[in-house]
Amino acid sequence: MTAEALALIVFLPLLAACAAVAFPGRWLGWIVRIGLLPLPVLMLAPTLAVLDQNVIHLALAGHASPLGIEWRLDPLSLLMLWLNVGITVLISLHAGVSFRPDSDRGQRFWPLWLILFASMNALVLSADLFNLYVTLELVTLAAIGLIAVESKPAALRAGMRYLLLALMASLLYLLGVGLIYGQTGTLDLYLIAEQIEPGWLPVTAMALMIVGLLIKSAVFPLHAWLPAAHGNAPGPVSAILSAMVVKVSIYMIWRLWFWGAAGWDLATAANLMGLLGAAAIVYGSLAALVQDRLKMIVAYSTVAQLGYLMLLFPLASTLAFQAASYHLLSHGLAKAAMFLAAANILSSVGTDRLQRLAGVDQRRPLDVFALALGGVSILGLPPSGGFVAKWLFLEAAWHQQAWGWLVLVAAGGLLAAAYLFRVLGVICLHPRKRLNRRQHREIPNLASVAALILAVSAIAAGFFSAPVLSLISAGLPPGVTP
Amino acid sequence: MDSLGLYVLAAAVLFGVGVYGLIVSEHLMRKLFAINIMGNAIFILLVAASGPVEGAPDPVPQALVLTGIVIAVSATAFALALMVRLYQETGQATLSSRDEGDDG
Amino acid sequence: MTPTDLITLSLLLAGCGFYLAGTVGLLRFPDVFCRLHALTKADNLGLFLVCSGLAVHSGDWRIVSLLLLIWLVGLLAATVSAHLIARHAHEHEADAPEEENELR
Amino acid sequence: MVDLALPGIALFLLLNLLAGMLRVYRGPTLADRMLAALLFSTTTVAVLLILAEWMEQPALRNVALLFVMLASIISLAFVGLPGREDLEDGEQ
Amino acid sequence: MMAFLLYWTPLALVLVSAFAGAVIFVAGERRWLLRTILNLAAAVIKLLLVILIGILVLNGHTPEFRVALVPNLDLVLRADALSLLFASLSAVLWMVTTVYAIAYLERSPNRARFFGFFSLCVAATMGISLAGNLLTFFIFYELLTLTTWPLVVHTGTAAAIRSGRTYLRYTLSGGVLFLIGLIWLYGLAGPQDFIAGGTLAEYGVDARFSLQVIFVLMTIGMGVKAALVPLHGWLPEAMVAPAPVSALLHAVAVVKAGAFGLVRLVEDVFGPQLVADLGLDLPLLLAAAVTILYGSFQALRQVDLKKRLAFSTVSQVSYIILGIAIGGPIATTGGIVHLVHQGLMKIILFFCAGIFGNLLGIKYIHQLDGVGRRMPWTSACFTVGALGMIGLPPVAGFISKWYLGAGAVAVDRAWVVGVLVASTILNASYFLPVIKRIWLNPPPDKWPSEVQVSRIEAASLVGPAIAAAGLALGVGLFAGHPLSPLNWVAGIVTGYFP
Amino acid sequence: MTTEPTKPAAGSFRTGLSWFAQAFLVLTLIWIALNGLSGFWAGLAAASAGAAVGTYFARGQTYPWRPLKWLAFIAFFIIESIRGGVDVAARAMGPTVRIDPVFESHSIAIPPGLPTILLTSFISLLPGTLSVRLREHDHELIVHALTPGSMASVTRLERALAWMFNVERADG
Amino acid sequence: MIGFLLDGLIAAGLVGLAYQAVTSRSLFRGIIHFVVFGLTMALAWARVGAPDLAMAEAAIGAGLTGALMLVAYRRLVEDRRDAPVDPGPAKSRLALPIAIGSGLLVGVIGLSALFSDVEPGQAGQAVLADLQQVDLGNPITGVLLLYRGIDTLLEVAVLLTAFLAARALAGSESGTGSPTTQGPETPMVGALLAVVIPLTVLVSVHLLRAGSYEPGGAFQAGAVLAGAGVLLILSGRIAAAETAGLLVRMGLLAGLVSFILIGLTPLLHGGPLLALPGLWAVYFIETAMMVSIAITLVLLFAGGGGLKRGKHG
Repeated sequence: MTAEALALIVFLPLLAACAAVAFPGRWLGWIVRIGLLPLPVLMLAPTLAVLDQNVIHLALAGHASPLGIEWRLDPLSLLMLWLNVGITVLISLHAGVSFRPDSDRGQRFWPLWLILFASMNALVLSADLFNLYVTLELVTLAAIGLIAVESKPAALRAGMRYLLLALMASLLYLLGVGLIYGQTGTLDLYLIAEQIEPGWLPVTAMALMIVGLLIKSAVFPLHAWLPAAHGNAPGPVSAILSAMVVKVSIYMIWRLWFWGAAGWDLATAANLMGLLGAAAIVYGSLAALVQDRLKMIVAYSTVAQLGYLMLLFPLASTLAFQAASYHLLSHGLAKAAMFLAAANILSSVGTDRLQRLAGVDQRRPLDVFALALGGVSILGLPPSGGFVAKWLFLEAAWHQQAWGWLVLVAAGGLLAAAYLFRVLGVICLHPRKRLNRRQHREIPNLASVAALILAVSAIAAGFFSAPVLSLISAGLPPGVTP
Repeated sequence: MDSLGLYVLAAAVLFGVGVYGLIVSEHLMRKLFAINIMGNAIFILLVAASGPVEGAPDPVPQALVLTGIVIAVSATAFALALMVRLYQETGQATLSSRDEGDDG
Repeated sequence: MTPTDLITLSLLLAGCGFYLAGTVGLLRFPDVFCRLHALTKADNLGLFLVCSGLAVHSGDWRIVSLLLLIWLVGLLAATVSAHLIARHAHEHEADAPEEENELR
Repeated sequence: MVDLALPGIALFLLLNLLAGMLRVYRGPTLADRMLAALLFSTTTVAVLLILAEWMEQPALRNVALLFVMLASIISLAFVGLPGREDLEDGEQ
Repeated sequence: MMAFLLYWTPLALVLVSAFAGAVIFVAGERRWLLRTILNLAAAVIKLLLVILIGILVLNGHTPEFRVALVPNLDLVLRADALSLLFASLSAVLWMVTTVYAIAYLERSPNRARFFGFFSLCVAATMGISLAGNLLTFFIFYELLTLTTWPLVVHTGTAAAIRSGRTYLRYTLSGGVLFLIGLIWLYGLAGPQDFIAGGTLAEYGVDARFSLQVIFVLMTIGMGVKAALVPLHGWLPEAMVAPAPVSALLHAVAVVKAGAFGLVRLVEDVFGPQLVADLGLDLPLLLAAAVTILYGSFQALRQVDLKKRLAFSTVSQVSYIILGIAIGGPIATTGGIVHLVHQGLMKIILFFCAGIFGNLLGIKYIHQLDGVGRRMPWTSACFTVGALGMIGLPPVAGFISKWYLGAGAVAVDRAWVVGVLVASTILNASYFLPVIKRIWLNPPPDKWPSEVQVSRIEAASLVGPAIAAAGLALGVGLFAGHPLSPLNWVAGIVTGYFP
Repeated sequence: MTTEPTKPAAGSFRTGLSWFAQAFLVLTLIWIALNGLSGFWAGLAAASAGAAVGTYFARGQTYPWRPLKWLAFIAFFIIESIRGGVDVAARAMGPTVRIDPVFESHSIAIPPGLPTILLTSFISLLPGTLSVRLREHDHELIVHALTPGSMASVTRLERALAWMFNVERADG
Repeated sequence: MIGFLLDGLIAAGLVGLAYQAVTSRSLFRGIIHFVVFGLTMALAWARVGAPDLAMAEAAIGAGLTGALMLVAYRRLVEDRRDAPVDPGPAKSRLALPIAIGSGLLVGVIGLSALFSDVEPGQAGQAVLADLQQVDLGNPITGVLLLYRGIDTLLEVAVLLTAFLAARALAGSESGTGSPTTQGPETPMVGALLAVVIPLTVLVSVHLLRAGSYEPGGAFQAGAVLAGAGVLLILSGRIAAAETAGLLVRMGLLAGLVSFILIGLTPLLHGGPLLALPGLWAVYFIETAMMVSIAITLVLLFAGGGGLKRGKHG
């Protein structure tokens, strides 16, 4: 059952993308539904299997590694898979409105969307370094295609910058892969750990791969491309970019770091990564504070929030793992909600310049509400998913007596509060300014509802963390201290 | 030093040239050249640095590089299309951004 | 050295000679049309001689026919290309003095 | 004997090619630069054929065949360019 | 049935107003009737629930709702005696405030937003009162910050936004310190529910320093909301909010939440004995004393009525902290009961100030001349509240002060009595002139900006004030009744000092 | 398998068919040359696909097969092109470049289609001449000559082509 | 020794060409150099002992890349505004040190990887050992289809994605310029096409078939076929269309879809995912992939959503 389900989880959207290319027009809506909606149901089989066996190996074509490529599903990848499926399906609700399948835009959008989805699923499952490269390229290309789908100059420019950097990043990664292969003669992520000792070549290879992935995941100071790309893309695209696309690279770094290089002494490097994360938190928040466009603020917020994920490296304990994974989840939900809400506001008002959004809460209360709820989770205020993550981070830091990280995590929320409340203040609190009615464009409620569902899930994540966290702690990497 | 070493050296220099070009070039097409050059350098390394298997060259890196070439071609073609489109929209084929803060 | 080898070698060397001549012409001739002369005629003859030399050397009829095919297609491609380039040059550059072009 | 001479000839051809590339620098017209590309394809074909013989890699003949078949593409693409050299745009 | 009630009633108490708030949001601005009905119904239901829980508690049950938030970390809502005290205070005061606010905001914009957050704010307050452990307390504490911010900035003027920013800066920073302390504490001792007398009481002295730091961190975190000097800066600025908000902020929600938190911290987490052992009681006592005196001095200097009341709050709330810092059952009783008494009295004062401001446009104290003749009922209420603040019997405030003083003497800290006396003198000197102006000075020819209101509206403005005044007098007069706050608190305090 | 590309002639089905057949035959031969007889069926498929694509996109007229004349022409052509190569090589390698380039106009005397095409392309391989462009509906050819006397070889080539295709030259 | 010199020359040529490509004075020269660089790479691959790669590089470098670049260049110069097309190199003081540093890094890495006692590639050994049981002579094709099939599948998806992304860019209003570069018609091009087009089709099938026992394979064959398509576009026989016809769409997707579907079938009877049920499947998928790769590349070149018969067709 599991093999079949996993195969469909990857290939059904891909086939749907093909069908969407083959039969544009009236059937597109149904094709998309068929490609997306069965996925949550299909996820059940792998979920049960993981709960039962913890780790599932699937040798593709019947050839186990090192000969062939394996898919490997463990709790962490299961979480990523669920996250991807859930968020994509929810954002698709929104995209179904903003990129109607029967429109020309929709026909350009949906195939890429489905491919992006399928490729992220494939990425999460893959256990092969080179296969990861291919999937990562697929993710990148599809993502950039989606960024540029409306061909606005800013989006084009952002997409171009992203593309160049992503290509460079892939090259670094590939160089690392080549070196690893040269050293070990295998490409399986979980086999290389047994094969190599941390000599300087393997370390360099690992470093190259990780730097490449850091570029792709826009970790400070390699973040330069992100705000423009995320801030100028169409709403659903920004949402998935921030919620998932940058995350999968970080996920890959985790894999390399904790599984591939298990048993290496990486303390210094880990602290460096943590420092990068800290810088990202501070810089991203400060930059968000001075932006004058809503989507740019949200985009810079992503830069900042990605920093938390980097704290896993210095902390590296069960708690930290739970924290980072949960942050992945709650930030994904919250940020998707915020981007969708921002996109609704943007398309309703015609601009997302902050000064001109005063009073938009009257016009689009649901969106503003979703924005605020998402913001609460981003702030890490209770009771939200973000709070759970923050709490776990703090606990992890406390247990390791890592006071610096502790203070950072605790204070990071304040920085986030600064820019989020600025946004809310401007939007809600200009009693005498009224929006120009002429510019107002109606958007279907479904678009707002999608944002709201995501935002509410981000909050609700604060209450239902127990199963997720116990799942995560069942799939810890070999090198992590309990 | 044998011929493979020579090619590895060439790959190193090519990589340097690619990096140099990437930094120095303003025009996007040149940046693409640079990236492709870097890519080729890495492909050479990939093939050259993996030892032979039973006398014959190891087929796996070659297969990987073949895949890599396809991906590079795809990305380049798309990047060119993107560049042309950007040029049509903005009259610039560079990334020297003038108006980054467009209304998204 | 067998007579076959002798023939092969002399054909190959002759081919090299024509290649050299083509290049020298390319460098020495004054304008693009004259250079095209050198290139098409000399290089194709060179290719022909090299192909024949290799054909003599290998002696396998399939290789020979493949070489013949390569030469023929090369010949066609070269003449057509030469024609196209010449026409392009004739159309566009008759009115533009070359020295100016260099600086522009 | 021949097998010893083959790489030498290939080397010679490549050197020859290198000399031909000078034309690309000298220009002066677009067409001149194209000539070098043309030269390149004919020479490389020969080199590949020789390498095929020398390295006993018959597949390289197929490569040579591809070269000659596809060489005309670039010429055709070139012909479509607006011709004037002032489209060369390096200097202001 | 019983088990069901015991499990779900605490949650219901919290969710009632949260639900009301959500519906108000969704219903939108124009559904006045629905909103009003919802507000009142939720308030009534909440009161009934509190009574229900009260009965349960009196019968010796402890309603408790518990759900695991993170593995090993529970969200606990439990109604013990102290919770019930605070919950009933909130429920009662919310009831009157709701009536008052509906009338007060009759003509202002964004009422849906206001009442939505108002309800959420009360939900958060309920959560605070029912919180069964520090984590739960923290969650609702932060939630309270979040839900009161829109109320503080409600008017949307530049001043409001500025004060909103100040408010956030203080409270969120406080929250961070609280959080760090909380993590530290949990790391040290694991998650534990509140237990009367202190969960840490049996904790050894080897972690003395850690415990001290934790205590300081948490005290700062809560002190921000409780407006302990020097963490009080946001409170006077927050006066730009509408009067019902000020009333709620000062009397029940924010400030009280801070004070309540400190009570929990001292009595239920550390335990009075441990606090004394760690040598933390004296600093806390000093902080409270300083706050009392400083607040009073500042109040004296204010000419703006609401600002004067605000600084009065700063000073009065610290009586609670003073009480628990002095230690010993008597003073503690005085402190905790002041939670109720100060709430009742302060809400009267803000109601009245709101009425003066809303109907007559009075903002400054000198404008109050002769208002007693124009608005005798309101003025009477104001007077009751003010006298109570001064500590004049038979108003409730007297009882608190009496217990505080007696308690201080009982534990050999007689100097505190000096503080109390000084504070009383100061209280008198900033309230008595006001009362004099109200009753004795001649009214002006024209009020700053007079508004004509319907009888119903006037009644629903003044009614709550009268009700609150009645309560304030009642708890003072009937302090001996077994169900009076005083006896209730005395019952609680016996748990702390076995 | 050569062509007159301006437009497919009328009655194109039959010409198409015959073009296809010829292309197919040639391609099959090439396949055999490449692969021998192994994979013959694949070769047939490939040849027919190639011929079909060619017929669809790049079809021209067909001419009757005259193998002997062609052989004779090929011999002529090879000799001429060797002469051409030697000639230009001599000029290039000589101590001084003995050229005096000039554009000449040549009015084509043989019919359009394959004869003209062969003429145009082979001119570039003859001694001293380079076809530059066709004009006047392919009736006038501009030739670049290295020396003014080079045009003689053009006339010779044209005559040979006329002989091979059995056509009269327009100018007699 | 001579071989070493030869390699040295090729290596030096690569470096020189690359340098020229990124720094030469005009963009056009850069393009030429880049194209030539690609061709030289083919030589290098031939020397390194990777004829498959040489073939791929030849098919791509000789035809497609150059044409793509030139056509893009043409669009830039045709659409030229006031701004210069190429603003020339930026002044950067850091560029050289960074470049040298990274070059050194890669050099040191590469050389030490080369001279370290390299583990013989386990995967490669396993492939060679396993291939004995299969009637597939070319190990690279084996790796691509039998052992690392998902890579290849996703690679085709990458190609498709690149096309879809480029098409999404094209927008509705800008699908104007088909890159037909043919000026006034000349019969010479027709002659060229008449020879080259049928031949490319034949050769691509040849390469495809050869792929199972000697260098060659779907990608090389597809690229050659794409070369034919590019020729047809350049000569105006085919033009870009707004939308793709059914046939083009089918061809576009054939490779991916057939790979996925055939890869899924083993699941029906409990087999492993992507296990190809026999050599016929390999051939079938390769053929479909060839068609798909060719059509995708042609569409990418044409810069439109589909193809139609051109005005010279």
